[in-house]
Amino acid sequence: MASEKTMTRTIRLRVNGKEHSLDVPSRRLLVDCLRYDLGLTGTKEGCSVGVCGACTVLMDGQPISSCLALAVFADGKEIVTVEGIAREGKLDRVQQSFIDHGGFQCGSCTPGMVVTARALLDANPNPSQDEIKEWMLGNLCRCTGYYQIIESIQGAAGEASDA
Amino acid sequence: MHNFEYREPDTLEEVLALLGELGEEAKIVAGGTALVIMLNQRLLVPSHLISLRKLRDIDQIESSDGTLQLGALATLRAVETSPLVKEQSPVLAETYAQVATLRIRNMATVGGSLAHADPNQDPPVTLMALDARVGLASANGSREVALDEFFIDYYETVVRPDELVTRVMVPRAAPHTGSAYLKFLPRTSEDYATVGVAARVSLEPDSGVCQDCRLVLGGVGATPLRARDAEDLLKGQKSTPELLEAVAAAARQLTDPVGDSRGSAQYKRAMTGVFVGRAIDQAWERALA
Amino acid sequence: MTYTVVGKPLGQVEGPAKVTGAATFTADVILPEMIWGKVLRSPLPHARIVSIDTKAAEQMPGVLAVLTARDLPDTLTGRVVYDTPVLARDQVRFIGEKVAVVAAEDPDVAEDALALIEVEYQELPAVFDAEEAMKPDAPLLHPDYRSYPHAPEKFFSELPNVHSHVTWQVGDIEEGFAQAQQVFEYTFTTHSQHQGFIEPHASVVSVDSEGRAHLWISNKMPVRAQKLLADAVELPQEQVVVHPVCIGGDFGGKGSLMDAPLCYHLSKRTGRPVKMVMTYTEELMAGNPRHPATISLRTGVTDQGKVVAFQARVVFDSGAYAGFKPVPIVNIPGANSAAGVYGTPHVKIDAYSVYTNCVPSGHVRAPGDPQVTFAVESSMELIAEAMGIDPLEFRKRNLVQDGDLLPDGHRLEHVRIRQTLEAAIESSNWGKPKAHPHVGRGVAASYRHIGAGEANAEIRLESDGTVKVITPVPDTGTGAHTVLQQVVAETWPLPVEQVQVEARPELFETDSGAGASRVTYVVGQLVKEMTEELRASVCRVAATALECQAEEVVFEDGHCTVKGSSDRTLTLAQVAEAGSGKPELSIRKTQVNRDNPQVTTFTAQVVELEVDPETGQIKILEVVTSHDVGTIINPIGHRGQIDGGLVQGIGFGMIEEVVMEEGQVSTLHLGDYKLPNIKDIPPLKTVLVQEEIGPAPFQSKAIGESSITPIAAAIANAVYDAVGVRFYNLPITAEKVYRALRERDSNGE
Amino acid sequence: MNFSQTCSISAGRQKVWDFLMDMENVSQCLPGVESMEKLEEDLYQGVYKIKVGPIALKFQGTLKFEVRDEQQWHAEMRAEAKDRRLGGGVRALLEVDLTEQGPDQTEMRVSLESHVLGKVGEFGQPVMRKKTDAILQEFARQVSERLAGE
Repeated sequence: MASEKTMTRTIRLRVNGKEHSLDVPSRRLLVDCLRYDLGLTGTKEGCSVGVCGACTVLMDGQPISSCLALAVFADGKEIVTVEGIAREGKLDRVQQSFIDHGGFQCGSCTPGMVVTARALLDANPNPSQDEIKEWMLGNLCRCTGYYQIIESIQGAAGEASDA
Repeated sequence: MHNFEYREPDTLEEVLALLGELGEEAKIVAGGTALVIMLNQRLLVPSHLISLRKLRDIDQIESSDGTLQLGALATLRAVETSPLVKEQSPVLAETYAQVATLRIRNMATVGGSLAHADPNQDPPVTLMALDARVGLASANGSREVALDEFFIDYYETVVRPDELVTRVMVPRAAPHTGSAYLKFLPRTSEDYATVGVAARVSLEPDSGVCQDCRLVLGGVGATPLRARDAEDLLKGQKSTPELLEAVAAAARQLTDPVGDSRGSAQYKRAMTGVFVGRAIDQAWERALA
Repeated sequence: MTYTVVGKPLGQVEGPAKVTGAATFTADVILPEMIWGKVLRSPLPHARIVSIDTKAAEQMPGVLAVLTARDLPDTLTGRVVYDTPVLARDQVRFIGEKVAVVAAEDPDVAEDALALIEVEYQELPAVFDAEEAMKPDAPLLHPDYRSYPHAPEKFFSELPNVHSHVTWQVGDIEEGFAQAQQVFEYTFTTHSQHQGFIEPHASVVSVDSEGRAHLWISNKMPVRAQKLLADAVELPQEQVVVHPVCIGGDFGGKGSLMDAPLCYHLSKRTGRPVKMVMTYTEELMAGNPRHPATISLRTGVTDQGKVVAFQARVVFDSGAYAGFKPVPIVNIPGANSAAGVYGTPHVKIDAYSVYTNCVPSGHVRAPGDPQVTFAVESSMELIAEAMGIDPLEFRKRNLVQDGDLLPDGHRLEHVRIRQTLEAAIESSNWGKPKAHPHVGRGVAASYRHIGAGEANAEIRLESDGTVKVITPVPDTGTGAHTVLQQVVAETWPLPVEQVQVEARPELFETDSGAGASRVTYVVGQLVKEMTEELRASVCRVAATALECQAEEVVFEDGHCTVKGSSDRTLTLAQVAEAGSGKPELSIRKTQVNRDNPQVTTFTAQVVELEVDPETGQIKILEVVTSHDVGTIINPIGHRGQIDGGLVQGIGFGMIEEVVMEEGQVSTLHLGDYKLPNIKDIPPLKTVLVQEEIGPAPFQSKAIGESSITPIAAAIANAVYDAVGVRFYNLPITAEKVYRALRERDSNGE
Repeated sequence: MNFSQTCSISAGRQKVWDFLMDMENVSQCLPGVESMEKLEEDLYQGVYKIKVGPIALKFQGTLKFEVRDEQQWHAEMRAEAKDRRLGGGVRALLEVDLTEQGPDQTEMRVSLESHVLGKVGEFGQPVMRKKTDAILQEFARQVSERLAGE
């Protein structure tokens, strides 16, 4: 079962606009690669089974669970994490709206929420409440009861990303 | 996760050659949503992963001669949002849209979800009701299998260790046909179905009787179950509450559910009856439209 | 009163860090040379450990240490009673108990090594039900529990496995029943609920060259954690340094050490910093979920519908250890609210906390309250119906009033349950025609104390002119730091930006931390007083510099100015410079509020729902939640507490359950243990019955543990109204409703 | 997890008893037994394979006759085994009771109490339950077929 040597592969990926080339064990999860190989600890690991959404990142623009992806899956891909949402020190509208509307409390679901909400507004700048719920269905929050998250997204709707 | 070797061939031929060479020691990975969890939980300890992620051209969604062709690597999200699928088989788009969450649908693939053969999934139920066929390839050639002969047992299919699911073919429905997939989620709105039922009803336009139908049950057996006895009761008949009750009873008879946190075996069996009736009603209504 | 900063919807001070991913939680701490620990857990509910063979694991490349109980000091740990071994010694008492730990360069390697550890067990008879565990022939889990450190002697019991038996009384229960013409008895049961925080427990320990243990931990009482770790690993308290981190959701569950002692021992052994992060599977099999309870009620009522006697016997399943309970009684204090919002003159409540071979239970938001409120608020309806009285009218006849004594010994002031209840009813569709058959409405009410405890703070004028509050209370997400910022800014007055709040637990020696709905009250009140004191010192320093009397100094836009002469002004930075080195510009205080205030908070909720009689599925159409509130310091945070608690309460009432069969949890990930999601939330009307009366700063009150409590009972009562079936246990799932309907139909016809 | 199966066998009680008391026969009737060797009187060691979809379990361990009570027509066997690849294990107690229904007809009741430990026990319980039930059913079927065929 436990092999003597860990098998590794070299992957090249773009994370938040920056190119990386690194050797990773083939068993390394993308969430661990981002957090520990690249130091991007904004992405959180909650449930480890793709349910809670805390580890959501964008892969080629689409939200995915980085706890269900091996790091090697990201070879040749463009990844955006929560650290890549604000540009040049300026918060994105979604981020500011989450602050203004109480879209988080403890903050552990927030990186996944922000990334998923940004992707929603990029795809659909004026989502209805039902569309927000459908899109955000896979992002669990235990603190807010979601009402203020819906309002945060509504508050950021209407315009494209500031970036 | 245990140690394994990750291979990522560029062509289908190389994948098939590797499969032929490694057989059961290897697992195929596409979207990874099911496999990575099982690896992470150390329920699976393969020596090799053969990734399909570098393959091109088997993620297409096309139509030829009225048959919808879903490439094995098409994501569930791609099927859900495909204008072609929505036009030719709205029920299929509706079904894929009900799988898990957006993230999972962005990752999981058509072929992977069939090969995984979890009896609690949604798409196989509808696909079976639509008379879908599965294309398989190996280094020694290719074959097609009707989906209702595809599943064998929990997480087991007729796919041989050297074979790969390459596509799914969904024939165009006859005129005056309506289909529905109902997913019963009594707990939260994101879950595996306690029961999933797909119904397809084709009507004779003049008499309004059921000419042909399919009734498939998900989550209540080792595989999706095609309720042939129930279908037979419906054929040649008009829908009445009494008939639907008999059809539901025949469908219930077929089930052999596993009790879990989504409901006891008895409850799942009872709910099969309820949702068979509702699915037929909805399919019937759509057939009339 | 009108305020300038209090009452403003300010975003959390931690906001920018949290929305950009910059906020540091324990699992985000990365130290040079850091390694990972993973634990091996018992697969058996009760067994003697015959032997453990770790040789193969130790020899695995990349493994740096493998420890079992034999390698550790023979200590026990816990939040109050120390009854929990760091690693099982000789005996395991639940499935999931820690038996061995491995440290490795990489968490995967540590897991590889776990599989190589061989443990031989000898199975012992086990008991999985608290009532069974109290019977004379039950297997004893802790024969020596009376000798455990901090075991509360006052609450010892002769009953097997009962580690704490607490009685609360008002009046004379015998006398009460003597006055009653009718007596009603009902028994209710509730289940285990996980806190459901998104951040699983994590710990990091780095032992430095002087032997000090640096600790990062997801713990809402870091100063307490310092003491607990010191005791657990036999270090002087000052040798433990707790570093501040954000806490990814607490809900009562994050007050223990979890893996921190193991991190310490591994770090000490290897000379490397060690991180341990629980997986969610570990959370569900060995976290500290809500206590399952059996609640037996006996209620004496007069023919006029007046409740004169109320007796409750509450049995809590503590699981294999009691160490997760943070209160000195080592029991569940919420049991003392079993008599509900009623002013019953004769009350006796007995709460038993019982060891079983199940997952150890802990505190979850409003510990005990949702359990007993489900019981009492269901029983009030049952009694009303039996007596032919409208349930709402029956409640109103018995509501608690000013001057009434609660079972916990509080004589209440400013009681506003009637207004709170009436507001809930008026804002709902109560009494109106129903849109469909199988629609039902239910009401339930509860109260929640405002918590006491010890507060510590430091407040000082910084050289840049900001006023800084330093608190040992970490940010658990409730917005406590923002509230403190607003309290200081309002009190002074200063622009909010000029006030900073920082958590520095390592600067304090004792503190109660966050929890028990206490922070705004005890910390807020202390900080308000200290603000006034610091302001007076600043005035004196400014007066000297401005050559005026201290009383003449006023604050405008963050400057201090001589009253009436706007040209004589200093920035606070200038004052700081002028007062540089003066001790009075930096104040540090401790304040202990031993008792909960006499003013309490009330909640009333009305649920309207529809039942699908074919499937039993419940759809909530509307929830009205009505709260008795004082001044609201931060409306965003205040509302967040109500919304979040409510949805957590709905989860408790109809969705969530840690399912256990013979001690084995079968809901072992969040795909099986379902939390409510964004589509599951009902339309919500929040009613705030506001009056500026409250013990916390600016006449404010607590809100964090209110909305979670009555909702399960309100759902149960609404289901009864909809389809006529009564539930005596939770959660009320579709399947249970379906079965109850079938059963009724087959009996009735 | 507890399971039980009752079946009627077209053979006399003594014949059924003798058949079941031979571990060779038992292992042949139990689907999944890959090997079984005798260590000492009433103690065997063996390998047992079971597949739950993609998850292949290979249990290695012992099987012990704990009770052979011919007076009561009651026997008990205890199995303890481990899967080294997945780090799981199984503990099971199999009880057999025979009731005479006629000179050539016997009712056999087999009941099984089993605990699957480790990962598979944690995550695969519902399906394992189903599988175990199927195995017990198959065991009863095999026994009655073998005896009826003789």
